[in-house]
Amino acid sequence: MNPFLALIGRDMRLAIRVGGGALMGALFYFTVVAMTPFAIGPDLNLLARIGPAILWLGALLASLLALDRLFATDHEDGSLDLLMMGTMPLELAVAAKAIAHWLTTALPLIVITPVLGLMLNVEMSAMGWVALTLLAGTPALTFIGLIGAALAVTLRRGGLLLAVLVLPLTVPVLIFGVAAANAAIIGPAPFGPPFTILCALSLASLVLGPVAAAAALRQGLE
Amino acid sequence: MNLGPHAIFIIASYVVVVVVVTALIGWIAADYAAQQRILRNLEQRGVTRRSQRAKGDAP
Amino acid sequence: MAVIDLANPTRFLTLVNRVLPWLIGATALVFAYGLYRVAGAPDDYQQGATVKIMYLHVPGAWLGMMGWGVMTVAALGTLVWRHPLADVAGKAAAPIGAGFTFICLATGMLWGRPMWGTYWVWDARLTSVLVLFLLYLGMLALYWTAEDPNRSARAAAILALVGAVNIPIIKFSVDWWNTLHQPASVVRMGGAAIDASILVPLLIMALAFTLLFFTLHFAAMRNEILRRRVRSMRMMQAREVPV
Amino acid sequence: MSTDLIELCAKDLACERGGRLVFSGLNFAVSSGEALVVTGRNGAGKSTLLRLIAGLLRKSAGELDLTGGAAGADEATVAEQSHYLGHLDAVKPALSVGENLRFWTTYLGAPRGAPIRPALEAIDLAQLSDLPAAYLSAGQRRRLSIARLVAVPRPLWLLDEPTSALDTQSQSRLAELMRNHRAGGGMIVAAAHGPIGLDDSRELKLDAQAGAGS
Repeated sequence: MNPFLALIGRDMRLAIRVGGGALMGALFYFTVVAMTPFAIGPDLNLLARIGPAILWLGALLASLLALDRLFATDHEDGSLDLLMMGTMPLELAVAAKAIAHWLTTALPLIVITPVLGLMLNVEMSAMGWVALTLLAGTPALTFIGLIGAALAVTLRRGGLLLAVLVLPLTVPVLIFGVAAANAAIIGPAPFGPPFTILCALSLASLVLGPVAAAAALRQGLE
Repeated sequence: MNLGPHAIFIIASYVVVVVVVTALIGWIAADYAAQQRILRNLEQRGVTRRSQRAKGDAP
Repeated sequence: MAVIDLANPTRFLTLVNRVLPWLIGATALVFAYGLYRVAGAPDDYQQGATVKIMYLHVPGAWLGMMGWGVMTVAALGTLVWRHPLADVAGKAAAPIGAGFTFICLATGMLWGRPMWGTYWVWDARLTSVLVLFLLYLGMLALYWTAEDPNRSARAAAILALVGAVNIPIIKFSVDWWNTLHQPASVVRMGGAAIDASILVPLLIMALAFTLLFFTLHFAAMRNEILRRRVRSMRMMQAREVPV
Repeated sequence: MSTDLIELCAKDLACERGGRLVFSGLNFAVSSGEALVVTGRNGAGKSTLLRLIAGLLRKSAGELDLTGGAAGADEATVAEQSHYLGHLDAVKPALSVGENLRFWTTYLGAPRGAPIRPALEAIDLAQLSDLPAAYLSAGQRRRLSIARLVAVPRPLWLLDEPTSALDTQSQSRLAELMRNHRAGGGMIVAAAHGPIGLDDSRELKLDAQAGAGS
């Protein structure tokens, strides 16, 4: 098995085992979305209108907050040094970690989206579309968050600093994500354009994220 | 026993309960088997618990 | 048999191995009889046959609450009486309580669809059960991320106590929140006085659920004791190597 | 390791960290079979030099390159041809001893299916291979970290106080491994305070730059 798959396998095994952070993102997402109506009130048709927005904000926060430990644990136990000395370029190693993180954090999040949609009174048919937009958007969130995680690895105030650093970068993803979701549910507007832009953002971040994160790691390690 | 127009929801509820209960039972049984396997494996390698040696008690 | 001599895990294990088959038998019997009575129970004049969902929904809520009760007693056992098996009991009860709470939520949604036209209505009681479920998820996350059982025991016990104190507060605030925004017509689940022909099957099902809970709980405790035994033997194994 | 003559040479190497000049004007060369022990007081830059050679730090001046070695090794960076054994052991507690070593063996580029058992036997942890690493003592974790050097053949070993946390038996085992490595044409650059079982090694003394430079 080549180093790329070995690293993905290791990270997923670590995430799933006791002490790992596999479902933490999904739990946070469930809690945030389940608690929003306590602020907004139980009015079902209001909830239905802003359902996609709540789901997207929850997904955004959940995938970012779960990222801050991505490099920190490796940095603390010395693995990060060795990851930089592999035969594989650091960019690929960083991408492998992001893919493992996406599989263990963002995927469960997308799987439970339909259940949460029910709580926000979003019809079942629309749930498929919202999940689709999340499926297209979360890679962008993870790979952009990767840059924040790499920057935050050597700084003290890891977690929140990561969110503050990275949230502005994820604004386009949020805009087109919610736009696509709303277009699918309420929308006079067509679903196509915002969705394709969302996919483009994700593909771009697949390249930008690892390159920027690897550079940040090389600079950061003193 | 006629379940009336909403039969689907009644049956679905019972199916949910069956699924959740079997999931709990399955997880507990699998966990039990896994712990037994590891314990047998450890005992095979001659690892003995303090209590077996000193007749004390080690949870 | 005083609780004290249950303190010895080995003796507790032999007790569980002896009692468990009987418990499983009793659970199956009561469930069979309960389902038989439920099948025979009359339909509700308003909801028709969908009232049969109540026989799962209401016991689910009771068992969800009882699960947290068991964890609270276990928490006192850990913090106050220092009972060695207390944390084992608490950790074993968490997933089972969460399971029953999930049953309550799921059947509540499936009951809501025919009655109110949507799967989820922010009804006061259903919402309180939802918050209880969130508490359970927090507890499971706590047990899931802590590797060392002695460290997580104290933290979980404190969370259980804090949770127990907060459940009535949450119940009150959700009720208040619900009446604040209350759209006029929400059918109360289950009328004030339940007729005996519906009440008896409900109590039998509740008993069946309780027996199921304790069967699963004892089995889960047995697993937890074995897991800690594996842990101490692995520590032996690491040390016995001639370093 | 059938490597013909390889040589690591540095010409007036300098390194600055956090605005402080750690060392400058450093010249040394190490070739196959040789060992260089870097000594000096705390803060003299021993670890910094090792991390710089390993490519984990950026040099602020001078030349550093590894020449010769197996065919096609010249474009591989120094990092890809060296092992770095730092103060931290890079061991994941949730993974078992075998899983930890298997991962590093695959990641650091050992040929597919290279057995990890000989490396585990070399550090006498073979019978603990499926024990989670959380249960290991500091010494055992250190030995697991050393196993990585045995499992993946690389010419240059960079050892930062390798004998810390090791008892006498493990130290003699490490000395044995270092002898075999050098006999096979490998090189060792080690930072240490006292003796670490390296016979006939050259010494590179680093005197602390008393705040010289910027």
